[in-house]
Amino acid sequence: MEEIKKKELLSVYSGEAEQPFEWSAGKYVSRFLMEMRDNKTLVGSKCPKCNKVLVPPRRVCGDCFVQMDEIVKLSGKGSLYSFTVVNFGFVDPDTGLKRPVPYTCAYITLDGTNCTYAHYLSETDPAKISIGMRVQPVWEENRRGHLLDIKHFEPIDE
Amino acid sequence: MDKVGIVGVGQTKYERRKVGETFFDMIYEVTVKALDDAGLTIDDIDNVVTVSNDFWDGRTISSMAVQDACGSRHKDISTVEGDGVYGAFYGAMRVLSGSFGTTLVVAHNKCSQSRMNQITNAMFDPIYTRALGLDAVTSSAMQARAYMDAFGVTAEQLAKVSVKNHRNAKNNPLAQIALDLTVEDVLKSRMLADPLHLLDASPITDGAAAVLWANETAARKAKKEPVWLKGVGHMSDAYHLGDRDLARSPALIGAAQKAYAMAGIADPLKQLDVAEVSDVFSYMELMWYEGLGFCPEGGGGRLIDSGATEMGGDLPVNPSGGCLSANPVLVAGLARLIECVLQVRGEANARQVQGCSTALAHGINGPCGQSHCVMVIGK
Amino acid sequence: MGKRVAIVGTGQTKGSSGRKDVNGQEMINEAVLKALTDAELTRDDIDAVIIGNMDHFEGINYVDTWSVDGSGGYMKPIMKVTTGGTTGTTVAMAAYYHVASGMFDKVLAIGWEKNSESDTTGAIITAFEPIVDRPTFAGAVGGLAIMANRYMHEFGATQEDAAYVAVRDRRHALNNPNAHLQIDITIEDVMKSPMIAWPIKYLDMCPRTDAACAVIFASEDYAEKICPRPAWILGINNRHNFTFLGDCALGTLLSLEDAVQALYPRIGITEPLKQFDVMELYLPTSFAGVQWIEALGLCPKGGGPELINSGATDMGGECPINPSGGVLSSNPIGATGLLRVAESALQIMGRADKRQVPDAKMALVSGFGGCNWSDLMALGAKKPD
Amino acid sequence: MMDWIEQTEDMVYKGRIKVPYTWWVGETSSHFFATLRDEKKLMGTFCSKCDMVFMPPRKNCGRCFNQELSWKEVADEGTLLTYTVPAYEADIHPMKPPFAFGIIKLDGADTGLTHIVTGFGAGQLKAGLRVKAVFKEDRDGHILDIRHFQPV
Repeated sequence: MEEIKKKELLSVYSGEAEQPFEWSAGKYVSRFLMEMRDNKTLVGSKCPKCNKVLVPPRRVCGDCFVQMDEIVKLSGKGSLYSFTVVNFGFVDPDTGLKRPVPYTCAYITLDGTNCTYAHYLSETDPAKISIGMRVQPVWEENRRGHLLDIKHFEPIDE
Repeated sequence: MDKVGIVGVGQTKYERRKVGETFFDMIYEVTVKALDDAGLTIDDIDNVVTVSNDFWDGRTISSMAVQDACGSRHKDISTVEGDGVYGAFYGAMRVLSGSFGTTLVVAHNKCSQSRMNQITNAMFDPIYTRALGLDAVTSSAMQARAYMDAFGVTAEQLAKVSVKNHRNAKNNPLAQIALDLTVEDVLKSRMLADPLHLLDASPITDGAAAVLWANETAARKAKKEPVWLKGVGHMSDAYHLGDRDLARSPALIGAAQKAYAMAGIADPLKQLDVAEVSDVFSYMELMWYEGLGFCPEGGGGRLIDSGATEMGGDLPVNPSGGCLSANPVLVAGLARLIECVLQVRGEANARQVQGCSTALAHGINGPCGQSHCVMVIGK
Repeated sequence: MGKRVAIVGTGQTKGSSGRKDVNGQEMINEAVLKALTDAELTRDDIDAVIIGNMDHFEGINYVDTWSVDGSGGYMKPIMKVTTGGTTGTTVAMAAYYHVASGMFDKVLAIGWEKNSESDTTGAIITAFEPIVDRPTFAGAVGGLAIMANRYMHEFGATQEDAAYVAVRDRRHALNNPNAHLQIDITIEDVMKSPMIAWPIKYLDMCPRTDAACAVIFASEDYAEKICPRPAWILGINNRHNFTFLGDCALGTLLSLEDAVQALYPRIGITEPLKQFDVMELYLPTSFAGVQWIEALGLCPKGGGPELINSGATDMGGECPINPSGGVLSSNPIGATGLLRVAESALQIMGRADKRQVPDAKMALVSGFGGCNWSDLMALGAKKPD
Repeated sequence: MMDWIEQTEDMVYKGRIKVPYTWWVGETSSHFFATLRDEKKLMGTFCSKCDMVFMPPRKNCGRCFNQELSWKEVADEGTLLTYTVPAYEADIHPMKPPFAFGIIKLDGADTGLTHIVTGFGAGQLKAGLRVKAVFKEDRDGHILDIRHFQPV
């Protein structure tokens, strides 16, 4: 290329552009959200073949490739499987705004299930969190059928 | 080339809004249907190709939504982001490589969940074009205008495609929009972007589809006769609309030439029994007639006038009703291919083209049919 | 049966935190030109183009059609494949199958990303289920931190063990002119760097990189005519096992164990540490560098720290890992897996210059991404039987 | 066994993808936009091997991979190749109707530039119409520094 007169480098910015979506939850996740909203209860789906209970409930057991017909109610209590305390800032793609930090992302093995389930944990000091500790959900007063109908999980003495 | 054939197919009903179903639910449905159709189980499947698009799904690894639903837990798997015919081609290549005896190809989309204008606006480059606000409808309308101007094709001739395909859809229980229309109905329907009316355009559709490829050995285990891959080709034109001669489709000519050479087809109008082409807008079907060599350049309008592409004509095009009757983007290509399979098998019921032994499926990617894939299958 | 396939040319752009001087298509073109030059081929020689990236990092739909000016796809067959972090290896695998099927003889595989164009973590979150996974998920950093924490808990590995990998890969990168990060650091530097997501510190994590990579695959009919010592593809396999984040047991990388079991027996691998001369692994964190080598069978479960600290995976060790500097030194996500393929091919071809592992005859590539998914590709100097 | 399905609502989650993008246009396009902004001139690039002037400009020729393209100014006036008038409103449109999208072959260029056309009378739009760029007063180096094209 011949000499370029202007060495400044320009860009195009997307501004406030966003793409809205209306994602269907499907019957299984709808039931999950309804039970949270109406009954402050967590549910999973049970595989008729391997008997595993998975959260969130879904139509097919990935291991067995069979339909899971049964919805199982859980106590909501569980044990901390792993966690991280998030300190770095990033854009939450659902709002376009920075998600508040620090927060603790906890993977919890809910009693009666064979997988882990991710949510917030109230404690944000890693020194006060230990893998295996018992936790339970803290429910919002006004629930709308959303994952965050559970404010967060909190440690319990058991 | 070794032989690879389709031994199983499955489709959901195509609908405006499947509000109670997720991608996961739809893919499970079509996977089970394709396996049942083939008389095989998930254990007979060696590997999987999924087809989806991150923009339409609102998910940047759109395939993640369906991995468990297509039974891929302990299998090799990959994802094509593009029309289903491309995905099917990749699935066939994976068999031809000798690595696998069977490939399951699945595709899903729920176009009802997003805004078509925004999703298709994002196919235009953000530097020079996106801010202008083009989408699939307006860009295609410019192509339709260029095509009509170049060859004197009329709005009535475009409308005839819509009349034919919506009528064909009446014989397809899975189609979304089946209508008895007149040319006048199409011309009187609401103008979207001149010269395209509402009835020149395909609808917003939710749906999923699956096809199952097998090599000769694996196919023996299936309960149905395979429909073999005879020829395939794909090719892309330039990107910027202004770089292209929008009235012509050289990339389709190139793709078809390759597919025809493999399949031994010299006279497609005579040698093909059915063609399922991507009629996302009515004019496209006429342009693709030309690119596919069904008629000379500029002859698309005269070909539809002749009735040759109607049911009962020399080469029925889109007996399924085509994209104009249901357009789950990307899935549409698999729907085209599946209709070809059903026609070759003689399982197309009320829309069966008698004596069908060779059929052509076609899909497009990018704005205004920038990239084309042509696949010929047969007995 | 299928054709045998080899890599005959590679090209990569230098990794950068922001390539403001080129747009995406132009950056892709840089890598493609380098690959063509490397193979002494022209655009006309290419039979098909395969490209991949992660759509929401650059906000471009239908990247295959958008990129033809740069990719060389004008009036050629083009196809897009994409699977998240594994995209680069997915592109390589698609190129392999394009050639092995007998449908194409010379295929160009392209991976690219301009991570500087968006908020990487924000975009990564959109990869996950929108209703139950996205609200609490903290992107790749968060997910990998969860895995690291569980691994330390189960096997007693320490942050210092992980820091060894952070230092190793950065030191290796000093020999790679294309690496994004060129930093000579110590374990102490890593331990003192800011905690971004417990237990992952700033220097434990890969950077965000702008770069493109192109690799040319050729059939056995052409490979040796194009390249005197092509890198043959010995075997490939992958596992994209899960849909929901909470399903993967996080103390190990199940998908990698599964892929290993499918690949090794097919290509006669019983002692990977001995049989492979070099590895280019998709290790996005230092912790992964300790944990995942166990899944690869280089050591027993829990033996990662001992193997790492023995120096066996350093340059000059028994099986050097990431002579290029790895993902910890450059992470243009859609290109990252393909860079592993390209770097391994350079090792086999004997063209890796200062980072060459002497007489490398067998190399292993891994890819990572999605919902803890894994890809594997083995390359060798000897034409497969 | 599946009674629970009957009693379950079809819930829909209304969300979005809102991630900010900054697309660096690169040296070549920066020159185009800076010249457009500062001098109201439209610069294409010329491939001597293909004997083509590309508009919009590009760094390399996509057809022959020639890397040595040269700058060539093209006119701000040209011929309309094709067009459409959208009959619907959409968030993505830069203005309210009526307006047209058009592909314009600027004098001196061999490829068409896609842009907006306004200021036309009923029945005036047709292929071959001569149109001219209307520039914005406050230009900031963006494709919409050309406000639109209008009939000459």
